[in-house]
Parts: sequence; C-alpha cells; structure tokens
Amino acid sequence: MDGSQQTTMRRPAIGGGRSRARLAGCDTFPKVLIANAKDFADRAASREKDLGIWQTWTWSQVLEETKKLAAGLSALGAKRGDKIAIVGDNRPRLYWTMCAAQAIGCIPVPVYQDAIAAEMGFVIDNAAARFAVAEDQEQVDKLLQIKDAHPNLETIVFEDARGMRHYTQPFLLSFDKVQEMGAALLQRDSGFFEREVSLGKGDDIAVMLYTSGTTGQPKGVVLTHTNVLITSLNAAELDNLTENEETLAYLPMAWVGDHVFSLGQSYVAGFAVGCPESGATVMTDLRELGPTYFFAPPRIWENILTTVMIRMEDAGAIKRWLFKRFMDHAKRIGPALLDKKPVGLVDRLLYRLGDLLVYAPLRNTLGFSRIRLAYTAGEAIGPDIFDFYRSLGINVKQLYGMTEASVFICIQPDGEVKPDTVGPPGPEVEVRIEESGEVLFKSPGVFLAYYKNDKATAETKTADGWVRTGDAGFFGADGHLRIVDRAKDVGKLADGTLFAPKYLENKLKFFPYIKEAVAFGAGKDFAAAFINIDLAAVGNWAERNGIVYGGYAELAAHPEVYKLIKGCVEQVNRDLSHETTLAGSQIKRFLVLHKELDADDGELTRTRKVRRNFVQDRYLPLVDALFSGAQRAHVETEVTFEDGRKGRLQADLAIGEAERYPLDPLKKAS
Amino acid sequence: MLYREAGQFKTTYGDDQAIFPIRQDRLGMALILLIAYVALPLFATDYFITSIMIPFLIYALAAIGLNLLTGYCGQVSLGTGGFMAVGAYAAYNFTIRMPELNLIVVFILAGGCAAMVGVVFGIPSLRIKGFYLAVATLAAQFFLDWAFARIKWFTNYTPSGSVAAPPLDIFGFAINTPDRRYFLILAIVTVMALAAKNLVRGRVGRSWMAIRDMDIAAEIIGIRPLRAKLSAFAVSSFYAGVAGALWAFLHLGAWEPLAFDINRSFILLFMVIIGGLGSILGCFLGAAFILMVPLALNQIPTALGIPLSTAMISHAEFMIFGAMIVFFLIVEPHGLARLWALGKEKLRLWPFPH
Amino acid sequence: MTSAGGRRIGDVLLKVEDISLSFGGVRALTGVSFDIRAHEIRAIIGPNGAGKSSMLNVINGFYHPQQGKIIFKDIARTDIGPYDAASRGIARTFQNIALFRGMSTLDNIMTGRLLKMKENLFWQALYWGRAKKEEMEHRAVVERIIDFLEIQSIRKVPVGRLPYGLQKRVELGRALAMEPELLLLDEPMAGMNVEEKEDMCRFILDVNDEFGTTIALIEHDMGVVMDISDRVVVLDYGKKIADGTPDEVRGNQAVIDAYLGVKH
Amino acid sequence: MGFFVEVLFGGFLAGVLYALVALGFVLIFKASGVFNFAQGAMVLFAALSLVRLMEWMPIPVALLVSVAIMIVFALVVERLVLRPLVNQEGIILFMATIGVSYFLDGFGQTVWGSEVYTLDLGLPKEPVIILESLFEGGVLVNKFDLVAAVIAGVLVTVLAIFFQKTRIGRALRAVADDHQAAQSVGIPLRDIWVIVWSTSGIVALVAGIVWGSALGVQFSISLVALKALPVLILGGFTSVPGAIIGGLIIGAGEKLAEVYIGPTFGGGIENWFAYMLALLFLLVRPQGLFGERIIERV
Amino acid sequence: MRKHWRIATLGALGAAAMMLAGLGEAMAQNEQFLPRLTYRTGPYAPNGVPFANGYADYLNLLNERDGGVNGVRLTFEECETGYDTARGVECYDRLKGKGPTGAAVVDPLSTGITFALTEKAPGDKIPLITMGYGRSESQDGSVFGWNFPLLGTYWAAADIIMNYVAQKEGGYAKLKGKKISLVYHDSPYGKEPIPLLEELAKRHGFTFAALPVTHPGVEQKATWLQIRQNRPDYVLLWGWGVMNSTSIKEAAAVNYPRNKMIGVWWSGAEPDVTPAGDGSKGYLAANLHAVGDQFGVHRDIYKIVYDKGKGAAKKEEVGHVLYNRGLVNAFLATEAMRKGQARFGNKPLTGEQMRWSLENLEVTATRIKEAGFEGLVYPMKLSCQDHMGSARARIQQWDGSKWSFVSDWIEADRKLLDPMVAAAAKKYAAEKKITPRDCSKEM
Repeated sequence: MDGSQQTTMRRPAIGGGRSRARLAGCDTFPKVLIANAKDFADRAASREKDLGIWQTWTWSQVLEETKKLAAGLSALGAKRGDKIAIVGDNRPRLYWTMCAAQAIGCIPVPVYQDAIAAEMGFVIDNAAARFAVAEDQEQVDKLLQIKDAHPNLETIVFEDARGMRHYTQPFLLSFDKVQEMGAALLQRDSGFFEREVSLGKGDDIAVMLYTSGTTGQPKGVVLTHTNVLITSLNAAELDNLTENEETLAYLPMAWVGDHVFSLGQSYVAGFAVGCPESGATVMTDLRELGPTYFFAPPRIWENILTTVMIRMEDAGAIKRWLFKRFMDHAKRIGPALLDKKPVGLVDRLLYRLGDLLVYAPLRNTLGFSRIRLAYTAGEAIGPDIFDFYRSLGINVKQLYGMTEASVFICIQPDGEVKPDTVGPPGPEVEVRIEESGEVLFKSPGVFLAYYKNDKATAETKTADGWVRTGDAGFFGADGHLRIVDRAKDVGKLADGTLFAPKYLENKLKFFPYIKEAVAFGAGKDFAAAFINIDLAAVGNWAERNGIVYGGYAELAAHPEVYKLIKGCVEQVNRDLSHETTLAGSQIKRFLVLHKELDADDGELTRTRKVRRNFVQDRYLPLVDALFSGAQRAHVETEVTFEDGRKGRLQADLAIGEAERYPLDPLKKAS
Repeated sequence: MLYREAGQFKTTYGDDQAIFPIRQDRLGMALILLIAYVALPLFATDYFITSIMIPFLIYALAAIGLNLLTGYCGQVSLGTGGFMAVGAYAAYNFTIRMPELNLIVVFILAGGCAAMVGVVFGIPSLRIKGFYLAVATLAAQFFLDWAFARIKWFTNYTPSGSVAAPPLDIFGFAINTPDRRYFLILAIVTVMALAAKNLVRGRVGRSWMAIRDMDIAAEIIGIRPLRAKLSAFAVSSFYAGVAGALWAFLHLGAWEPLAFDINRSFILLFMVIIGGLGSILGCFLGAAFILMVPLALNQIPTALGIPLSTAMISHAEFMIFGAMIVFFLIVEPHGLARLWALGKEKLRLWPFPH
Repeated sequence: MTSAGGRRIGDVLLKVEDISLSFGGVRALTGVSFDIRAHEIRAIIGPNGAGKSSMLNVINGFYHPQQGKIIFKDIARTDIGPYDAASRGIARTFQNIALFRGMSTLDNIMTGRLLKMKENLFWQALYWGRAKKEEMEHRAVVERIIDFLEIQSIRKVPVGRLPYGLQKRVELGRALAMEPELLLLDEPMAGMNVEEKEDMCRFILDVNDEFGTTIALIEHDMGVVMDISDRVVVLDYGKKIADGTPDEVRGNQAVIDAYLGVKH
Repeated sequence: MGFFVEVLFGGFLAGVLYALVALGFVLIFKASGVFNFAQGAMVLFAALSLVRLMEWMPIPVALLVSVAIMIVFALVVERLVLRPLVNQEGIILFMATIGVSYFLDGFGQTVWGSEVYTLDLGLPKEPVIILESLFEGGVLVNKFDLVAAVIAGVLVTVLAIFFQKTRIGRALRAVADDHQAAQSVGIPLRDIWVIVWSTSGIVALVAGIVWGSALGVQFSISLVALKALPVLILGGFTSVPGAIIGGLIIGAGEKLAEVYIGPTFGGGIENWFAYMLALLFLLVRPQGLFGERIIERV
Repeated sequence: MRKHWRIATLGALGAAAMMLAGLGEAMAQNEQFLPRLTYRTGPYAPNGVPFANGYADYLNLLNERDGGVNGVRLTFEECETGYDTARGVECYDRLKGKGPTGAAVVDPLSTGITFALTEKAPGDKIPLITMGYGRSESQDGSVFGWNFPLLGTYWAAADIIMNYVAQKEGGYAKLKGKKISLVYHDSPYGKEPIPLLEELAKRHGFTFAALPVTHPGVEQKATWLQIRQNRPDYVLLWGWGVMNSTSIKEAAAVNYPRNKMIGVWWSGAEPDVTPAGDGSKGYLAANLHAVGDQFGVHRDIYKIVYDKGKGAAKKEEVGHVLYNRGLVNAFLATEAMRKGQARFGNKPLTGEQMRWSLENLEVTATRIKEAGFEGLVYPMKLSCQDHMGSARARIQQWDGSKWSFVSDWIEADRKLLDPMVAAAAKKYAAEKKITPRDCSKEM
C-alpha cells in the first residue's frame, strides 16, 4: 500500500446463490410469499410468543392469512396506490398486513408505535393514508384523537380486540372481521389474490418508511420492491442466510432495519421471524427463541454486557474466578478462533474447557446459544463490548446502513471483523468519499425519493444517482470504511488535517477510566482534549495502587492519574498513527477536569451528550491554556450542587503532554 | 452449566407441559433408562441386581404410592406397609386360587384389592386431619398385620402362616432368574412411575394438590374433598399393593405379615420425606438414599478393613441414619428432590448465581 | 363507569331472603334480604364485623344459615355445600388469599377448570388421547385468562413466591377460570397500593364487561365502591341498613351513623 | 365379675404406663407443636442410663445423674435439631424427631449396651388379692402395678403444680396458646423448649423406671411409643388430663377387648383395637377427648 | 452457609457411591467361607448375641487350634439381620458369593428368613442349616433338598414337650380333659407347633388353646389374664427374645405356677429367665443339648480362644444355653465339612458338595467325644430323606441361678411326625410344582 488515500470502492454482486435462483422471476414480496408457500410450505414463517407458547404459522398458513387479509382490505375499498398505515409492536399479523397491502398494490406505511398522536398525525397526513391497521386499543385511541383532523384516514382496523367492546364507531373494524370479509370475497373470486399480485412490478413502491429526522419533520423514504428485495438478497447471500435461521423481531417495525431483517430477508431466505410477547419480555423471549440471526444496536449490546457483569458480581468466589480466568483467555483466543486464524493446541483446548464452563453457559443464559450471525450498527461500539461478544464465539459484525440505502451500505465479511470499522461496501454497493470527507454511495437499494419532498430528495440524491450520507469517513488501508462523525461536525486542523472530534472522543471513552472526553482542534495546530475520569473505575484503580485521595478533584489532579490518562491518550494516538487520514490529529495536550461534566450545569444534554461549544466557552481559560503551551491553568466556574444551591468552584489544573507517533499505515494491515 | 436451553422453545401446550421440557433432561432420562435396561443387566452382579436394584425399585414404587397420598394430597399415612401386605396376600390368593391368571393381571388385581382397602381406611380422612390422621392410619397398619396373621384363609391354611410365591411365569416365560425378575419389576415401575407423573400433572393431581394446600379453597372451586381424598387413597394404595405383591413375589419369595410391618411404613415415609414430598423423582432418590445408607455403612468399614462388630455397625447405623435424617432436614427440609431442583436451577443459570 | 357502558343489567340472578346465621350464641346475620341482578356489580359494605364475609360464606354454601332462603337462578336452596355452589356457577375469592401455595400460577388457575374437566383417572394416567386433548383445551382457556390479567411473566412461578398484589390477581384468575355466573369478591383490593388498586378495579370492570359476569364484592375503600358498583347493600351488626345505588346509599343517614359509630 | 374387675384393673394399670409416655409427648406438643416421635427412644435411653449407672453408683446418685443426662439431651436437641428447624412445617419437625429417635436408639445401645438389664429399685412385685369382700375370689393385682399407678399419680400432680403455680409453668401454658404472646412473657422460646424437653426427659425417665422394672430394660421399650399414640388421639395432643384419661381408657379397652372379644378372632387384637377405638372416637370428636374445638374460618 | 452444606452433601454422597462401587477384595484360596447371619441389635438381640458368640468362638477355636478343618481355614463374616426378613435376604445375597467357593452353608437363625431362603437356596445351591428351627416339613429331604433342620423341628419339640407332660401326668391317657395352652410368638415360628399340638389334642383328648403374642412380645397382660381365667394345666411357651422374659414375669404377676410352664428350646436360656429374677424359679424348658462350660470343648475354648483375648463373648457367658447352641451348630456344620473333605479332598467345599456332606453326615459318639462335645450332644445320622438326623431333647428347670435337667433325653415320636411331614411336604411340592427326589436312588 502506498499510503495514498483511496476514495471509491465497489463490490460486485455475489450472485449464483440458492435464494436468487429460487426467486428468479419474483420481483415483488407478494410473489416471493407465493413462492415461499410452495417451497417452504410446512416450514415456520411467523412466530409469536402468545398465550404461553410460541404460536407458529407456516409459510403456507401465512399465505392463506395474507390472502384473506388482502382480499379483506380490498373489500374495504382499498385501491392500488392507497397508503395503509401500520401502527403497533412487532406482531405477525402486522407483518402480514404489509405483504397483504403490497399484494393489492397498496403501500404499507409503518409508523413508530411509541409516537405520540401528533407525530402520528403528521405521518398519516403526509402519506395521506386511507387506512390504518393498529395493534390494540392504545394505538386506536391515538388514531381516534387525530382522525377528525385528518379526514383522509377512513378506516381503522385493530388487531387485538381487548377493551374494544364499547368502541362503536362504524369505521372501526376488527382484524378478524376484515379477514372474514376477505374470505367471503375469496369465496366469490378465488383467483383474486393471484390476479392482484400479478399486477405488481418490481419498480412499484413497496413501502414508505418515515425517518425520525433529528431536525424538522420526518421524511417518508419511498422504497421500491426492487430496492428492498435486491438488497435483502445481497446481504442474505453475503452471510449465507437460509431458511433455517430463527430471528427475533423486536425493533420498531417502522425502522428500515426491522423491515429488511424481519421482512425482506425473512421472505427472500425463507426463515422464521419470532415476535416477542411484549416489549418487557424481549430478553426472556430472546432466551427462549435462541435466534441464529440477530441484530442489536450498540446500546443493547452494552446493556447486556452490563447485566452480565452485574450478575457475575453476586456469584461465588469460584465462579467469579472461573469467569475472569476464562474470559481473559477468551479475549486472547476467541476472536482469532472466530476468524478461523491458527491457534495453538493448548489454547484451543483451554478455550474448549472455557466453552464448557463459561462461554457456552453464558451464551445460553443470554439466548445466544445458536447464534450464527449478529449485527451491530447505528453508532460506534466500544471495542471491549465488541470483543466480549466475539470472544464468546458470537459472530457480531458491524454494518453501515441507512434508510435511504434500504439498510446495507457496508458490511464486515466473516474473517475481517474489527471493532473500529464498518467494513467494505456490501454487494453491488459503490462508496465514494468526497473531498470534505463525506461518504456517498450508490446501490440497488437507493431509495426512490422522499415522499412529497422534492427539495430534500434533490439535496440528498445527486443527479447521477449518488446518495449523500451526511457522515464523514475514510477508507483504511484494509479497505474498510471508518465513519468518524457527522460530516457537518468534522473540522480541519490549521494544517488542513482532518479533525473528527467525536471519533477521538469515542476512542478515549472506550477506556474504562475515561468517562467523558471533549476534543478541541478545529483551526488549531494540533488536537487537544479535556478528560473526565470515571470515579468508580479510577477510584478502584487508585485503591489497588495504594493512592490516597480525598475526593474527585484530588483524584483527578493526582500525578499518577495523569500518568494513567497519559497512557490512554497515547494508546489512542498510536491507533490513530495507523490511519492515513487521521494520523495528523493525534492529541498533543490534555488535561483532566476537576469536576464531572454535568447536565445540571448545562455541560451535557439530558441524554448525556457533550455540548462541545458550551464547554469550550465555559472553560475558555483551560482551552486557551491547552493551546498556549502553559503548564498549568486556573479556572473558576459556577456549579449547581445536588440540592440546587449554586456555588463557585475554582481549580488549578496541570496540563499533560502526550507522545505522538509517526504515520505507520502498514501495521494496521497485518 | 450443562443446560443449553436457548432455542428450545415450545410451539404447543403439549410440548410446554411435557414431563421433561428440556432436551438435556430428556437425554439424561434416556441415559438412565439405557443404563437401567441395558447396562445393568449386562454388567451388574447378581447381588447388585437382587439386593440393591430390586428392593430399590420396589421401594421406589411404594414410595410413589405414599407420595401421591402424602406429598400430593397432604394426607399423612403410616399404613403403607399394611396396604403393601394387602397387595401381597391378594396376589398370593389369586395365584393359588386361580392359577390360570396371567401374572400381570394378578398384580393389577392385587393393586385393585389394596385400593379398595385403602379407600375404606381413607374414609376417616374426611373428618380427621394432620397427625391425627397419621396416627389413625396406623390402625390400618396394625389391623391388616393382624388380619393376615390371624385369618387363615388368606394364607391358604398354611400352618406357619408363612406363604411362598408359586413358580412365576408371564406368557410362558419363567420369571426365575434375578435378571428376569429385575426386568419385570423395572418394566412395571417404569410404566407406573410414568402413570403417576401423568396423574399428578393433570386434573386429578391438581385436585389433590389443591386439597393439600388448602382444602377449604379447594372445595369452593368445586373439588369434592371426599372424592379427591379417597381417589388419592385408592391410587396410593394401588401402588402400594402392586409394590407389596412385587416385594413378596419377586423379592422375598416367601413371607409372613412381619415383612409388611410398621417398619416398612416408616421406612417408606422416610423415603418420601427425605426424597421430597410432592415429587416423583424424590421417591427414587429417597428410596436410593434410605436403602443405600445402611448398606454403605455396613460395607464401608469392611471395605476399608476396619473390623467393627456387627453390633457396633448396627448401632452406628442407627446413629448415623438418625443423624443424617436430621442433617438433611436442616439442610433441605424439602428433600433430595428439592436439592436436585435447586442444583438444576443453578446449572441452568450458570454462571450466574440467580 | 356505570351501567351506561352498554351492559344490560338483567333479571334477578340471586336472591337472599331473610337470612339469619349464628355461631353458638353469636348472631352474625339477622334477617338479611337483598338481590343481585345479572350482569351488575353489587357491593356489600359495612363496618368491621358487620357480617359481610359471613354473607358471602352463606351464598357460596360454606356456612349454613339457620333461617332464610337463597334463590339462585330461580332455584331455592337452603343447605348446600360449597361444591354444589361452585358447580352451579358461583366462584369467589377470599379476604386472606386462599391460593394453593405449593402450585404455580398456571396450576392454580388450572384448578379453576377442574369442574369442567371430565376425563377419568385411567386416561389421565396415560396422558394420552382424550385426556391430553382436554388438558390442552383447558390450558388454552387458562392462557387467555393469564393474558387478560397480564400475569404472563409469573405463569410458572409458585404462587407462594409472588407479592401480595399479584397473588390477589392470580386468585381472581382462578375464580374466572370457573367461568362463573356469579363472582364473589371478598375485599379484592385489601392491602393494595393505589396503583394495584387501579389495576384491580380495571380488571373487575373488564371482567364484568367482557364476560358479563355478575359480581358481588366486599370492599372497604368507599371511593372504589362508589366508582364501580351499580348497587350497594349496607350491613351493620348483621342487619341490612341500606340498599340502593351508590348515590342513594351515600346520603343515607343510617349508613352515615354506622360508619361514624353512632351507638345503637 | 371379679375377673372383669381384674381385667379392668390390669387395663388401667397398663394404661398408666401408656399415659406416662403420652404425657411426655403432650408436654412437648403443647409447648412447641412438635410431634415428638422420640419419646419412646427417650424412655429407653433414660432407663438404660439409669440401669447402667446403678452398677456404678448408689441409686439416688444414679437417678440424679440420669436426670442430668436427660437435661443435657434436651439442650443438645434444642441446639442441634430444633433451633435450625425453627419455623419449619410440623411434618418436618416430626421427621426430625424420628431421626432423633433413631440416633438415640443407636447411641443408647452403643454407650450402654444392648442386652436385657434388670432394673431393680426394690419395688414390690408380688401379686396380691384385694377386694375379696366384694368379689368372689377377690381381685388379683400386682403390687408393682399399684406402685406404678402411685408414681404416675404423683408425677401428674407435680406437673400440674408446675404448670399452675410456677412462673415457668405459666409461661409454658402461654406458649401453648400463642407463641407471640409467649415472647412477651419474657422467657425466650429456646429456653422454653429446653425446659419442656427436659421435663419430657424426666417424665421419660419415670416411665423408663416403671416400664424397665416391669419388663427389664431393653430395646423393646422404645417401641412403647407406638402404644402411646392411640392414647394421644383419644386424649388430644395438647391435654395433660387427656393423656391420663386416654391412657386409662385405651389400657382398659384393649385388655377387655383382648380377653373378651379376642378369642373369637383368634386373639392378638389388642394391638389394633386401641387404634380402632381411638379412630372411632375421632370420627365422633375429631379434636379428641380434651382437644380444643377447631372452627374453620375463611 | 446452608448453600455450601448442600454442595458438600452432594459431594459426600458421590464419594460414598464411589466407595461402594469399589468394593471387593482378594480372597485367599484355601479358605472355607461361612456367612453368618446374626442379630446383635433389636428386640431379639439378647438371644441373638450369645448364639452368634458361641458360633464364632468355635470357628475361632478350630482355626487357632487346628488351623481350620483339615488345613482349610474357616473365614466368616457377620451380617446384621436384626431378625428382619428383608435384611436377612439382603445379607444372604451379599455374602453368598464370597470366599473361593462361595457360601457353602447358611444358618439363617430366624424362621422368617428361613422361609424366604428356602425359596432361594435351591437356585443358589446352598444348603441351609436350621438347627432346631425352620420349617417343620423341611425334614423331608426329598422335597426340601437344601433345608437341614438338624436335631429337631418345632413339631418334634412340641411332641417332646407333650411327651414330658404326659410323663409327669402319668401317661398320655391321663391327658384327657386336661387344658393345655400355648403362648406363642405371633409369627411363623410361633405358629409352627400348632398343627401338631392340635393333632395331639385330638388324639389324647386334651383341650388345646393357642394364645398369640404380637411382635416383639412386651404386651402380654391380656394373654396372662386369660390364662389366669382359664387356669390351664400346662402352658407351653413358644417365645423368642424379650417375649420369653415378659411371659415369665406376667406369669408371676398372675401367679401362674412356673413349674407348669414349659418353654421350647428357644425359650429356655439365661436372658429369658434372669430378668424375671425370682419369678423364674421353677420354670421349665426343653433343651437340645447340655448347659454349662464344663465340657472338653469349653476347656479348649478358654485356653486357646479366651486366654488369647480372642473370645467373642464375655467369659462368664461361655456355657450359657444359647452360647452352647451356637457351639453345637458350628460343630455340626464343621463336622459336615469333614465328611465332605473326606470325599472331595481337603479343600474348600461348594454348596453342592456341602449338601452331599450333610446328607451323609453321621456324628458318632466317638467323634463327639473326640471333639470335646461328650455329654453336650447326642449322636445323629442324616440321610437324603431325613434331614433332621435325630430329634431328642431334655427338659431343664431354672432354679433361680442355673439350669438343671429334670428329664432324660426324650425322643420325638417319628411315627407321629413322619406322616405329617410327608403330607405337608407334598402340599408344598404341589404348590411349588416340585417333583420330589427319589431318595432310594441317591448315593
């Protein structure tokens, strides 16, 4: 590798897969369903934990249900092109509704089930939905609230009749009733469904998914059958998904991920999708179902890990010792084994023993006994968390995707999994990095348009078919894409080197000792950072090392702690030195803050995100000192105590210097 | 630890209510059956078969009977020995007086007789509860002991009052070697243990447990206390009766009423309590424990070459036995089955403590 | 919520006429008469020791009154046992939870189905064919009750380990499993916190609403009584002192006196 | 007629012996709700201790040492058995006492030996003829039986005084009625247990003396517990007078039955007759002769 | 804490199971193994202990003095049956396979265990010696091929005792109209003599009443009240263990003359009379052999066994009735071995060889004298048909401190016994579908 920056990358289609051959000629999901009902007639398609057991429907049963439903919707007056809002938790019947709607040329519009009435109203209004299929009384109530304001909503179908006894409105119908109507229609016209399905084409709109959009109103992303079908197929082939998979659908149906994992891929590969009993029972249901294929955002992976650690705290000494001993071993050996790299016999045997005593039982208690493939995406995942699962033998991989791409842009292939990348582009995806650092892509999954929002469509989709992701990233020497930050947050150092503060901060925060970090450097000569130590972790460390301290401030200012943090910073620098793009933004100077950044003081948002500009203003003397070359800095700030009193806090802080390393791209490639 | 339950989800109520809903338990059970049916007959010594396995299985069967009554229906009984005697003497009389009857039919009829007697002695249970009932069941024990010693018809006028089983055969297959006797007993115990498990997980079992847990509430949800209690007495006695017939025919060969005396009743009660009230598994564990402890105590000193007089061993046996009962009750008042259940729970949660 | 919600209050389902009951020399009830109409929620209130629980015990055959008649579904009876009451469609819960502590939630509710299960011992021992089918059918019914009461997560937990509020719910479930025509609830909300009370109120109303079950309940929380009941009968010292809609009862001087402890 | 009286007397006197065992049993059940199956073993153990100690020391000293042994036994039982099992169900405690009973049988025989020992406290044994004026041929009784009756009577009186007049006795009665209330009397439950078990131990010693003198001290004494059970059913588990009167009824009933009805059935009916008698009685009065009436409440 | 106990307990159980599995020991080849079913505990221990001691002492004597029997050492292992049939069967099964040739002979010392083993012995080919007890009809060797009720059965005992009674009364003819009661242990043991006594009552015209005493026999008040009421002329006592002493005490309590009470040979030992103290004076009992430690064998035992501290019993108990019975039993068993070794060679015998030896056993007066048993036992001879050998006993009386004989050897009336035995054996054979051996063809 010559170190020069690679800016575009494309991966060809894999092709030749079994599913692809099986589905040749099926260009819409209803057609796939008919094929599945034939190919996998007696295999499970939908499951739902209900009334104490996993109620299961086979593909042929699902087809029958969908037929009745489609006919029923048609009997209700649904015409081709009508939008049907779908509101509720993951339920087999709601998934069937999507396909039923597609079958008669209608467009399903899943809506976030936890949306408040007003938000729901926006979607209903924007999409001009004539029908809504709601899960239960709770959702119906919300729809009823907005119905008067949005007269385009004509009919509401509810799935669960509980508590609906006194709802006498004529436009309310039960799911069963609709299916009854459908059955009646099919009685008269047995070829109805097939005829309607045959009218569908791949370029028809398959679904409209509203992105929650951080600013402004949500935008309806319009995806065609081809978008979803081909992307699903590509990703399924890349990871060899078959009809034998078992997966749990627990993320919102309105989210593109769920749509593709639980509907798109389930249909193309023919595997069963299980729906949990309720949001509260997901973990139990996960354990019962034991999926082979699983998706979770980093937040959930982290929560599970935390639960494991907390539960292990209560274990007896022997178990804790075993756990620690074998987890250490797994950290060393596990990922290599998973990547099928050569491992010594003794290590291998020890890993086997560990598997018997710790790993397998742990996987079992978490519900991951059968897991073959797991994805994480959405934001950066801590390497510790990532490695924990991989060392247990759980094949967690990162992917990079978005609604506008029908999910998949990049996926880490087996054997090339690392915590800090999102992998190379997926099949048939082309990725380009713009000068500004922004990532653009082109793929079969590229959305048709934002519904009724040409301006936004034009802003996002270039004339030649590239889609702007809004994320800044770069390709590493290994050909993996690394996402560093939102494109708009990425700055440049004075010398023009890319400076991605969040990327640095995340890297720092992955150390247990560092609770928060704030990186500065835009327009400066070098990068620098504020560090917030984690009192629990550092306190523990101090105890073990015989360091006496009186409080947070004293601990934070302790020279040994500075040494500790310096080590962390230098580790980050060493990592950065392997990245061509970011090697220049290594952290030169840092300081450890004397107080924890606090939402009460406005330093963090309520969701605990650092408000970088506010912090910069508040601690201006410190920032100046970082870049001035001073050895110490003084600061005085107003703080709010826990009881609400205000006071002033002043401190004299030392400034640490960290070693920076020369660019060394080769090492990373190994 | 050994359990891998993730993914063993149930799609029907039948699977959910199976006796062994967990695959690893099913495998374990299969292994145990394999050992019992294949490995033991092949490899075990005659002593092991005749003096350990046969009494173990028969005791376990009788303990199941008692556990149905005491553990599931909450009616403490000290008369199991008596009901076993009914089974034994009924079987004897059926074979002597109707030699053409198939042995299996004889055992069923013997159980039936015991069930009838059990129902008669169960009638007081409607009015008498708890320890009063326990003591009252002793009346059955003593009366039946007496009846079989005194009423000569039962012993076919044998001068000594001791009777011997005639040569046995099933479908022309002579039951005359330890292995054959073992197989016959094993098959009967397997079937009856399964039947007992089925009973207790169904309607009847629930009505028994309801009576046990709170008889007033049971009546108010429509359980007839008399019917529930008497059915428990009947089924319990049926099991005891069959066990008694097996004990007499296939273990002792010749017997007298003393073979079914009050000690038998107490031993069975120990088994049930040490094994675990309200657990079919517990009956086997309890039977194994109660049977093995004295044997172990008897044989360990010999095996270790410590010469102890038989009197010393026997007294020590009493002491250790008594101490172990107390110890077990302190450690786990709900018996070995609960201990096993707790252990299993731990294994299922491993490596987590809870 | 009152009867306005679309429930149809029907004819008299149960009528107690001139009931008197005493234990030894102690009179628990004296000449009490009232009726309960189909589909209504009927509250029985009164100060402690007013004879409310005794009244329920008389209705479901646990106590035999020395005098008076009980007419249920047009058939008069005087001396029947709890079993007969249960088989004719009267279910109840208890002031002090009377669950089967050694059994799981599921099994407890399954016991409520016992009256409706018919297969004999032999088939059950086989657990095969009809017996298994019957078992599964009833399990399905019970699962609906579990779902209805939102106690899925404690399905297989022994009831002894459950907190009080949930035990009360399981007990209600067991009574519901009997598919009773008349459901007697003895202080269903005693000892509950506000949230649990709200839940229980909702369940009671839902039961009444969804299944049309007639409910007679004893409750101390006047707010709850006034909110959910259609008619209220007030007992004091074993005598009926008032009977009517919540509003009528609320204004009744005798009731106010009884609660304020005016001497007789 | 004289013979009838003789049988009746014989029965009463046997009944006194049963009553002595039942008494120890009632004491423990009353104060701690424990169905003490070890009472029989305690009788054996106490008697064995006494008879073997008498070989080494004068009788009064041996008696005192035996009493001390029974108190130590009570302490040990409380510490090692009852305390860890506090708050367990009745059946569990019952089982534990069976364990104690086994242990004690083995322990007693290990320490003291398993032969038949003659216990001779110099009690008179000759049969005498009394009431010759009333019945033809008089009534033959054994002096020893009369002495036993006197001993039982004295014991009951002493116990009655103990329960009625002493602070501890009152506390014990309070415990029987209500464990909570007993706490407020100011005597810890544990002490109460030790006291009742000690008292029972002493009652067992007395029973052991009487039985041992009559039959010789040997293993079979421990089986006497079974004889006391119908007495308990009849008299009620918690009633001291019940134990005495129950004992007399059972004793007289079974002897009369054996002598007058027994031969018709080939004899040996007394074993179950006592139980049948108690059982039939229970059907009429489920709580026993002096037991408290159970009222079921919901 | 409790948690850890549970784990520890499971561990201990596992360890115990493993130890059991690992049982097994090497056996020297030139040893004759004798399983000893004993009871040294429980209600019958007072009687079981001296018997077991006598047996053990004799075997030890042979080992110490002669190096065993013809150079074959005698090894034995005691197994506690507690007089319980099920445990006895377990002991039998456990010990029957030990030693180089397995158990060659078993003495169950319990009628109940004998009944159970009678069913098992033919299959295992192990003879049972039931000296003075067991099934009365098992005297018939053609049907009961493996039972050897040496020296006398209960029927023989009953006949001998009635013979004595007749002697005292002045002949059988005088028995007419007399009342004889039997107080018996309510078990097969106690019931055995009843048919014979009923037969005798029929023949001689006396009234016979049987009064059962339930196990263990401490409840006899009612029984003796009945006796007091009926005033039988003689009371026969068929008790065991504690029942015997209780009977004597109760007899004293109702003033029944002890010298009208005659016990079977299992009801006439020291533990039976001593507890009643003076109450036992005059009590009569049958005995198969002599009492006392004055015989040749005892001298050797004192010298060779006790002086080396190897005695099983307390020294003062040597020579007691049941001790001597143990000696005699061991003597007869070892004599049979000698007989067998003469034919099969001086090596351990198998059960089958032992049966041959027993069936051909003849204990002559010379041999008795040689072995130091002179005066202790009577000569006897067994055959294929007759497994009893001889049926003689003497009546002894307790004088408050020792037994002394009050009669000479009385022999049972074989003409009376043999047809009854044959009939009973035939019935048994029919029930068990056994074809009797033809003893005339044996040898």
